[in-house]
Amino acid sequence: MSARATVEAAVKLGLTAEEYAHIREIQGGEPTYVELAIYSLMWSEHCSYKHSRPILGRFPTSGPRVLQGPGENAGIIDVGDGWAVAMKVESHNHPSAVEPFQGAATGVGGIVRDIFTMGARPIISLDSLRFGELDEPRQRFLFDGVVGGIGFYGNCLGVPTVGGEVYFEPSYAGNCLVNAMSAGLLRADKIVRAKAAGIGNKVVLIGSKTGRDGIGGASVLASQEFDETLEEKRPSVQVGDPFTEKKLIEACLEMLGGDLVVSMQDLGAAGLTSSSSEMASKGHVGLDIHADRVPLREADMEPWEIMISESQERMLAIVSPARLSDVREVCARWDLDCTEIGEVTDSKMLRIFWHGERVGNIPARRLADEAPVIRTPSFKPDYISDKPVAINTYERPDDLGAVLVELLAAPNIASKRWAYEQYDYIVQANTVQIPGSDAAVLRIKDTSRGIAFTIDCNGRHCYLDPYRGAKAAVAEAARNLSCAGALPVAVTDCLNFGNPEKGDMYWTFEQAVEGMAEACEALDTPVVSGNVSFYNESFGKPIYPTPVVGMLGVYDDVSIHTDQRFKDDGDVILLLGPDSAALDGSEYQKTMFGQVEGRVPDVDLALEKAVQRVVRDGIARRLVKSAHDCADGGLAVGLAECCISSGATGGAAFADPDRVGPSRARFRGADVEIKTTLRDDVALFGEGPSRIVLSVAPTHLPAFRQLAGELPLAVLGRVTGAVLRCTIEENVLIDLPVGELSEAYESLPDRLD
Amino acid sequence: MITVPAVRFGVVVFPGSNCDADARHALSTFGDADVRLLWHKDTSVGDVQAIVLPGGFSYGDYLRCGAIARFSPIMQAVTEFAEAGGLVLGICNGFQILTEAGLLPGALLRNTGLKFVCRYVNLKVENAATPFTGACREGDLLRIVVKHNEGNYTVDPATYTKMQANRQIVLRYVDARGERAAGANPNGALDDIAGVCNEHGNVFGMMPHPENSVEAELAGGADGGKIFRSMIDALRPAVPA
Amino acid sequence: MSTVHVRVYVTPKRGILDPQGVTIERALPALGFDGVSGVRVGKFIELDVAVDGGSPEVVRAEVDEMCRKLLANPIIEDFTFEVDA
Amino acid sequence: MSTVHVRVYVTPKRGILDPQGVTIERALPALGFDGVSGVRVGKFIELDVAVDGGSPEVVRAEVDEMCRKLLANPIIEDFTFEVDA
Ligand SMILES: Nc1ncnc2c1ncn2[C@@H]1O[C@H](COP(=O)(O)OP(=O)(O)O)[C@@H](O)[C@H]1O
Ligand SMILES: [Mg+2]
Repeated sequence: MSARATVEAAVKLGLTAEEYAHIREIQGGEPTYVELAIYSLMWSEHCSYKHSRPILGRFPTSGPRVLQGPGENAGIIDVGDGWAVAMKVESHNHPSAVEPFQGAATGVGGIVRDIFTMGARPIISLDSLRFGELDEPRQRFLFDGVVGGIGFYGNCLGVPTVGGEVYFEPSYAGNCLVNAMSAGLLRADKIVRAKAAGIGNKVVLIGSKTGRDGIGGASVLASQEFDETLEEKRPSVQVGDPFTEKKLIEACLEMLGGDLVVSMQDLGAAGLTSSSSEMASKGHVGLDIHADRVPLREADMEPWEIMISESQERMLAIVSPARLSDVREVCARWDLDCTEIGEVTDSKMLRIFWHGERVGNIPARRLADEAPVIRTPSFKPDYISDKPVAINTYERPDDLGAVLVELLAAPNIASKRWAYEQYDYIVQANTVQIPGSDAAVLRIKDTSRGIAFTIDCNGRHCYLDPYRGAKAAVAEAARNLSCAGALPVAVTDCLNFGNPEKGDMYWTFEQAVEGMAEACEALDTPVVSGNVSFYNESFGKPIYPTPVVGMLGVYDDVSIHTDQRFKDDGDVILLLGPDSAALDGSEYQKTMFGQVEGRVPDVDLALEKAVQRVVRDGIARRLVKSAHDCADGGLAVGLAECCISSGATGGAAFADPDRVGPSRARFRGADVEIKTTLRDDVALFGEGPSRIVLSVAPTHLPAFRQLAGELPLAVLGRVTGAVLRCTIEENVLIDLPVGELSEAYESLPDRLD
Repeated sequence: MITVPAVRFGVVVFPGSNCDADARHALSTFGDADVRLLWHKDTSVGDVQAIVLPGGFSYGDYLRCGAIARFSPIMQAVTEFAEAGGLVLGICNGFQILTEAGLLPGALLRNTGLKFVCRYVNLKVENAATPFTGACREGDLLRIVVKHNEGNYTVDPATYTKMQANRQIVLRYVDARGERAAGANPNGALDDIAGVCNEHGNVFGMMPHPENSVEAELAGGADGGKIFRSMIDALRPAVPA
Repeated sequence: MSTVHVRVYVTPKRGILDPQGVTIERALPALGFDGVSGVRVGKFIELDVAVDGGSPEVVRAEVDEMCRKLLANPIIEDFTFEVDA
Repeated sequence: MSTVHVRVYVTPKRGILDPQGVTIERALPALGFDGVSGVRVGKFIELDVAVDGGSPEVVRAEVDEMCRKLLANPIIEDFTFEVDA
């Protein structure tokens, strides 16, 4: 250990001079290099949430179903019959920008570990992805690699990837977003928390060997001029090994199920450092770690490297001495390394040893939970407008049918089948609704219950107004679940923003959190877990503020669900929700006019809640045969999607248009007439919240009307034929075979060659 | 009342198998089947009457799919079981293991699209006279999900000729009308082959996943149940009239 | 105990379709590489084998068996290998 | 038009995890192969490049670029190649 832990060294590690002074004060003098490296990681933005912690306090986090709120590896929600769901979303943006396949793969690996660490069996993954525009080869390379990596990892694990979203906007060109969400099922009385306990208990490291993977991934150690062997010490890209993770899932769940371990924690960002200090801090105990006992992939690693390595597929367990041999036995059966590397002490200190010599000694609580807090003085960016764009700024295109075809083919709206067909969405035999409708639906085996998931955010709306956009993201996620018949109950979020040290950026962050918080309060969907990813900028240009919302919904009886497909000729098509839609921030504005400007509409949360309740009640009473959220592309795109996805063979089970054979003949068309006060193109393609397209059998119309009560409800027309026809004031604006619409909608692969 | 004992199935668990639980669950939906799991390190299959090698990524599919798994101790026992005429069903990775082990002819190459493919396929039952398809009629269509990276079946011409003569091509990918068609084959497999059996007809491998297709209320539908039904029927002693 | 370094080359058998090779060959012209043909993608496996006083022939025989049994699938692949002196 | 035969060797970068190598190495003793260590799995790619009168240097430069752009992933892999005389 040649290097001195001076203030210069600290700054190179990404700490500020004040933080260094604070560290000196805690340590009572100059820290050792190991200590400094540990502080630099734990007090990095990524690990300490120093810019976001005070703001995140705004979220509602409790409720009757919340068994575990934020602060653990995943949030946990009671879903009935003694079952609970653990859920979490996390970003892996920067690793994916460097190496898309491995970056995305290890992102899935990390989030899945967060789930089974809690004692839950991972049962679903979702992915929320953002890239630049597809006409750039680099963006196609990233998209291809990221989707490949997600599939590679999740498919091998046998965790189905059943939902997600993909957007393409220039603002993500230099900084793609790869957010991975996962959820798991566990018994409500079997929650495992990452809390070390039991003085004298052993600290056991399970899984892969430790290499120099991603050292300093969370800080700037990579640029540290350490000594002449810098080249060899450069951090390595993390490579995912899903096979080892699959064995870890089985072995860890076996150990947790058999009460062989006291507690468990995965090694994520900052590796052994964060896992051990957090476990010690939560348990109000100390941990002694013998870094020299850690099995290494590269023999010449130094203690500080070992402590902060981010090698994948590793778990830390606290085991009582009496259970040690049982734990070893399980690991041996699964061919996993299992090494006792330390012990629980009453010192409340994280102590690091290297061949018997103490090389680090840090108060665990101060390290893990008392990182400095920073609040950047914020101000509203200039570009934000509080006026909608005057409608006559944009000339109405002549052929609105052609507009519909163009919008359906726009990468943001087009079917993402190319992506989700690379994912095993059916393994584990729980999938009720595959990708291609509003929400992923799973059953819970041996019960009548079910759960639904979605992940949503419209970054363009959040750019134009982060408060309204974030609020709308929560509302849309809930609407997607309600359209499937599920009751929305909880949120996990991934807040992707630019540099938090900039006041205008910080303002967008504050606004977004406020919008999300209000919506979560109104819709009774507490935030139970989440992740913040800052510094998403390239060449000084930030991404759109992108607060991604992952949401869980529940069913008492999962057989009562529906999807977006029009089912039978003669069914009545309804629009539930207001006749208000805006051009500002819409896909129509961007695709047809090349603009992203104006003022996006605000969600009326009371109305939103009422609309969703009516749809759920209608589904529960089996009045509603199909329901679809009107989001990107507006009413016309929503109607087209209901028609296109009807081209399935078989029953509800086969919500999958068969591209082979004559089944296209089974497409359901629609004949609708829209009564509106808006300009006709805005009525068709404008976007606004709280609007749902649904279909009911004619005999059920009166009952549904009654259910809707005072809410705005328009009869649009009928399911009929194989053509989508839309009329406004006797002008037939769209009159196109569904087959043709489907072709446009399925055209994403053509852009990828 | 005469009760017929349930048919005893063994589902092998290799490290990296991920459809073992699904296969067990699928069989458990049949009232006349019993299931137990067989561990890859076991050296005996016990008294089971049929064996399922499940889908997944045994040993991560590293090196080649099925290449390492086929050396597992259990595979020696499975081979003896098969040679004695026992029914062995290999699904996806299980199919790959059976070809690697030489219990089925041919090999499974990378999909021509070079991508993992998860989608519904239509399968035509080309031979209903096997213990795995007895509950079907010839020409029946089964709609089941495939999900794999290496399902591109290949075999040398001489062997293929013999296989055809011997009716070892059991399932083919077809379109919704039951016709062979471009686009119906998800992986580039030779002559649209989706499933083959050995010469004696007691070892069968298929790429699609019948174990994810036994419950009509799930997305996978129930067509795959016919494969298990066939096996159970083939093994159950005839119920006295 | 001393080891020798072994390099194993596994290649797709002549006549067997090589989807990866085909795809690479098709992708090359778009990247500005013309005139490339016969692309075949195989595996390159390196390992160290303990010699334990065994003769070079013994080591070669052992590696040969490993290739036959495990590293290559004779139905679709050929192999060659080199053992360092 | 004459062609030269090229052999490209792609290997996992030093220090980068090679899950295939690790797994094969772990499995070998159970398969009856003892004393094998340092297993690394890479790619072996063969191709023919039209020379068109270009000098060997030109061909080498072209292959080098091809490796960088398509055949290897320089972030996690190293490569070398041989061009037949
Ligand atoms: N990356 C992806 N992975 C898996 N499924 C996806 C992905 N992107 C989109 N999907 C699926 O495609 C369907 C449509 O996506 P999207 O238009 O974003 O839905 P919505 O507008 O209803 O939120 C959904 O079922 C969604 O889960
Ligand atoms: Mg959408």
